[in-house]
Amino acid sequence: MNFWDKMLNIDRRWIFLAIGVVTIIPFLIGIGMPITTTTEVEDIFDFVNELGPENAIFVAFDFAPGTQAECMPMAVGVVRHAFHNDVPVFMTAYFPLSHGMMMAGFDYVTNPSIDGYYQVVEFAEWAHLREAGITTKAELVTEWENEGNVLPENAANWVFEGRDYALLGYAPLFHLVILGMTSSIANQYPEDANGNALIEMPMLNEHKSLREVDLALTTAGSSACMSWITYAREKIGTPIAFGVTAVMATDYYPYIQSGQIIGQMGGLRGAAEYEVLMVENDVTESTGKAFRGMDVQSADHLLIILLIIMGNIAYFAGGAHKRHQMKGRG
Amino acid sequence: MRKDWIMLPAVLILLMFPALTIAQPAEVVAEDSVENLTPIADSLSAEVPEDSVLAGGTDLRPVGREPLEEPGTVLLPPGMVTVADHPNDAGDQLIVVFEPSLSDEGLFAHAVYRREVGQGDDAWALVEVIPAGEPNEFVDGFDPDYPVEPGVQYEYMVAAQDLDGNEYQGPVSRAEITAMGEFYHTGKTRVLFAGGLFIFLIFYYFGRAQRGAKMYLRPIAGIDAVDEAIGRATEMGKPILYVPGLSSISDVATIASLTILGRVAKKIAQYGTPLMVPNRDPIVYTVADECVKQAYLEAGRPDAYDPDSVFFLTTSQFAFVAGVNGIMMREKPATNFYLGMFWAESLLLAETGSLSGAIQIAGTDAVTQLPFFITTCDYTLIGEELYAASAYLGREPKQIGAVKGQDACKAIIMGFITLALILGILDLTAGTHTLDWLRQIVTMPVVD
Amino acid sequence: MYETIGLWVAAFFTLAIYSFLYKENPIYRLAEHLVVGISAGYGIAITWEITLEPRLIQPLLAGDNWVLLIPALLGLLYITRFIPSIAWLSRYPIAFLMGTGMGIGFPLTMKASVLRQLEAAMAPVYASGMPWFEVLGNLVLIFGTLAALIYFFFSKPHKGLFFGTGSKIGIWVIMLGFGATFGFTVMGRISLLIGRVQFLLGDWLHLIE
Amino acid sequence: MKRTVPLMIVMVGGILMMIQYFIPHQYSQVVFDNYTEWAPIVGAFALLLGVGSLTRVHSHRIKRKAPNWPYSWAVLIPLFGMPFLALIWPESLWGGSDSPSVFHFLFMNIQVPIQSTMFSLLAFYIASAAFRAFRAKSALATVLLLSAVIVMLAQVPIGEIFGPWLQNTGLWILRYPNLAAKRAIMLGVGFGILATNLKIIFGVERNWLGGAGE
Repeated sequence: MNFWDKMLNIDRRWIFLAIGVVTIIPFLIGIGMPITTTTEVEDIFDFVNELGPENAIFVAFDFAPGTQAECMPMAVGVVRHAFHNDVPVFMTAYFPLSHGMMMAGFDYVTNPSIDGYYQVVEFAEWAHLREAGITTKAELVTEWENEGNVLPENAANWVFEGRDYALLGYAPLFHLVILGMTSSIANQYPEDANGNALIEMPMLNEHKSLREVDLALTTAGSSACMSWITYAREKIGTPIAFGVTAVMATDYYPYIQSGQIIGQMGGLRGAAEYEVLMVENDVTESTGKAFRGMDVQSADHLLIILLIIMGNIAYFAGGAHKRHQMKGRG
Repeated sequence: MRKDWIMLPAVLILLMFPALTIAQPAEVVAEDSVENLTPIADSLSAEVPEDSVLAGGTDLRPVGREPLEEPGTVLLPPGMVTVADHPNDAGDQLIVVFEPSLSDEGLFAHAVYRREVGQGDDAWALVEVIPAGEPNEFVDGFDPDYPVEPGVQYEYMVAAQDLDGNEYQGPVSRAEITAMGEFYHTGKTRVLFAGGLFIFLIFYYFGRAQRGAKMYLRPIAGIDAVDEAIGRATEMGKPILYVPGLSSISDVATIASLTILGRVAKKIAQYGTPLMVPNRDPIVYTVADECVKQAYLEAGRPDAYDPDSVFFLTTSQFAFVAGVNGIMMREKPATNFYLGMFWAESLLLAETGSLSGAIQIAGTDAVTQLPFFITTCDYTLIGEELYAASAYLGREPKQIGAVKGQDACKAIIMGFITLALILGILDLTAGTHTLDWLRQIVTMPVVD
Repeated sequence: MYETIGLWVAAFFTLAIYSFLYKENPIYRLAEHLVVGISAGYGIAITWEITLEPRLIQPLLAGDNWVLLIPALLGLLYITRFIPSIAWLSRYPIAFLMGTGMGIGFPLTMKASVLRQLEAAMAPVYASGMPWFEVLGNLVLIFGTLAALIYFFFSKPHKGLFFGTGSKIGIWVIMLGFGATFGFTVMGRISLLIGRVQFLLGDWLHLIE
Repeated sequence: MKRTVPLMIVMVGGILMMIQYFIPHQYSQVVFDNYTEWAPIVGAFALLLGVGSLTRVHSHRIKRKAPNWPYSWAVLIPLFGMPFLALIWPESLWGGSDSPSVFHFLFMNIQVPIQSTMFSLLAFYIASAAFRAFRAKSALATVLLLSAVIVMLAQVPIGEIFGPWLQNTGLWILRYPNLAAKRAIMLGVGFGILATNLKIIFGVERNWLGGAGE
């Protein structure tokens, strides 16, 4: 066993340690290298940015906890963006476990401990305003504040359940649910995840089916996202945007070119681009988790490329390739 | 093979599509199918109740009950409404066209109301609000709260709204036709043809294969290496490891892998080399066991079959990998086969295998795992090559027929792309528009 | 208090999983088993609450939807899988869902993933004002798709200009594509690690923002 | 009864649904609407399969005192405890940070971290494989690794120190050669899946019947 072989047979826990160290250090230093944006993400951002209170979007949480690190920042980014522009957001979940992810994602946008959060007004709390016929966002905010409610200092705005958002959640055989929602959302979800009747919601009365919805963003860690193309886009032409894990992102480029999806956020990088676009356009004041992760991503990529190069040098210089050869190889 | 002429008519049928497209102007409503409506009354008096507007769920202000006092701001009421049946629906949509208000100034929107014939004034339902300046035509029936029922006769009335929300109502028009459902969706003809052609091709080749026709399949590199790899293991006197993937029996990759396992095991039985087949799925385990036993029997060495060679490890993904890696480090097999469906664990298996110095042959249809196999293994069957390899080795009509049928479909696709390339160049040089014509063949509008 | 305990428990289990990198150990095994039980238990609770209760039990109790008993009975046949003598009955619900699911999917997949993709593959190579790299890209796109299809064509030997050269170009294009997948997969796996480190250093230890 | 009826169900159901796609008429719509109402109910029961086999495997282990049997309690207790909690305390299902509940706690603080961390282990394994296994053994593997390195650098901000060409090349690979390869694979795999669906619908492929006795 020569030097190179010894190097190749190093206990892999040393490599684990190296990755661990390289992942932690950049976090503590915090460089904040700039990120350029790509058209795939800009297209989604611009699309959402054009929307207003008269529109509505779907944000589908179609991932399980395993891939939340990648998918959550995308979904959270788009929900924030929509809330900023007063665009009503329907939220759904493809798997039982993604139901929990939806709740966690919503909690992240509306949690008072995070600056720039959106202060929730629950459906029952503003029932009297609804009954009085006040349903537009601007009027609601005025009336609500006239009643003595004060927006906390670190909050960005109020969001009214049923006016600005509806948590629809999980339903089994979700592709059929998508198909059903092309004719009526309330038929598929008589109640939302909090037990509120959907037909009483102003946002539902303005957007009764997927036909009246302007965009569906699906954030997925599996091919679940394809259901939105097959069952919504191909049936009634709903514009679809993808936010998928990096592992799957390369597979969906054909759908961007064919125009079946308006754009795609691929992995943490895609989410970071969206965060950058939001800051550039004054939607949020600071970037989020995805952008902060990109420094580490840089460091880890460099390390892995280095490992590949070193490994190959050791392999070829040490002559391991000669011992491991079959006759027929060209 | 000579009978590939079957492709010719198939392509010809596809080429007939543009002709079909020209023959049936899809969404255009023919003049004569639109019945003119008879006005019932110039009923400006038909008051619209306030709540029906609210129930309609729009942002608009409540309807003013009286026209404004000041003259000059009064809008001209819209005119008559014509209704046509919407094609390709379940009898739940109507195409509604109305004559808009002639007023330009102060016009905010048109509100369209509908009720069943014979209902009173309080039955008017607001079905659509069309902002001024937008087309005076829409499809009625999309609102799940006010569905259009097939066979029911409706009356329509349009009102012009000014900026203050006052309405100026036009005449009530009775639709002479009712919504009807159709038995064939004309917008889906291309899908029907494509689907039909696909079904035909698959079953045509399937039938031929079953009747025992000889069909050519090209050799696949990884498969040629199998013999050599087995020979090498025999020379070294070391065992062979075969992992039939981690998925269930319903996975196509698993089925393909088990077919290959049968062939490999037969060879191994002839050489008398030890074999190890760890399993993650209990059902796959039983099938794999059966498969190997059968192979030893076919090779004429049932005595050499070791019942412990095929075994069940555990269902947990990472525990399975840990188990297999342990075997690799202990037994140091000379050759590792990873054929079937793999997930994230592919990396771990192939890494340990390459460190143990084994020859590795992998194959999967999981695209995300293929790069790892290609860089760590000596031979990799990429995607469909795995299916083809199992058909090639197994010579089972079911599999060969499927491979040939899919090849025929790929040939059609390739034909289209090649033609598109040629026509594209022609268009560039001659300035014609032939590519658009070709694209028409497969282009479909988004239809419900 | 509730949140603090939660953070510590979550951090404990995160570290329990990472302990596997050093060596397999009982705490890792405990975590591994817990996750199986909790996710199945969560699935049952959600399915009951969202499907069975509102879509089956409530309509049945309301008394006017007796027809829903048919899918309910069909669904209950799944349980026969655990009674060997009548296990074959469990094929009925499987057959129902599989057959109809595939029937629905067939034309839609044909449309969304075959015809639409074919249409997009026949894009023009050049339009006025296109930069050179896009034209080159379009050429790569058309020839690459064609060549990769040739590689996966099994009815002809890979010989001659069309099939021989075509399949060679095809495998190169496929390798470039796999390279992209490789790079993105590495990126994805690291992102997941970053997510956990952000949790440990940020949410739990408050070392970073 | 044991094989023929299921095969008939698959065939009738499959063909019916295929034809339904082409018929917009209200009768066909009624069939479809009923189906979308029934299917989730049938599908919901499929969960029982998973629960049943988990219960069986782990109760056997406990009974036989198989190796590591005490861990089986860690599967069984939450498996039945979670639904029980939800049943006696339905609100807890939707608990948030402001409404503490055991159910929510177990999901957010045990399930989510464990599952996320399990997947993140792969980052370590990839690093180890990068050093010890990813080899440029052939021209093709070299192309693959080169393309991978370019894409990896182009995707992170630090890649920009090499100049804009790197990022452009990375994006170019993604948008053209990658697209071509993936489209070809997709069409091929798409045909494969469609053919398999057909074979199952028409009863040619019967493997799915397996595992339930004869």
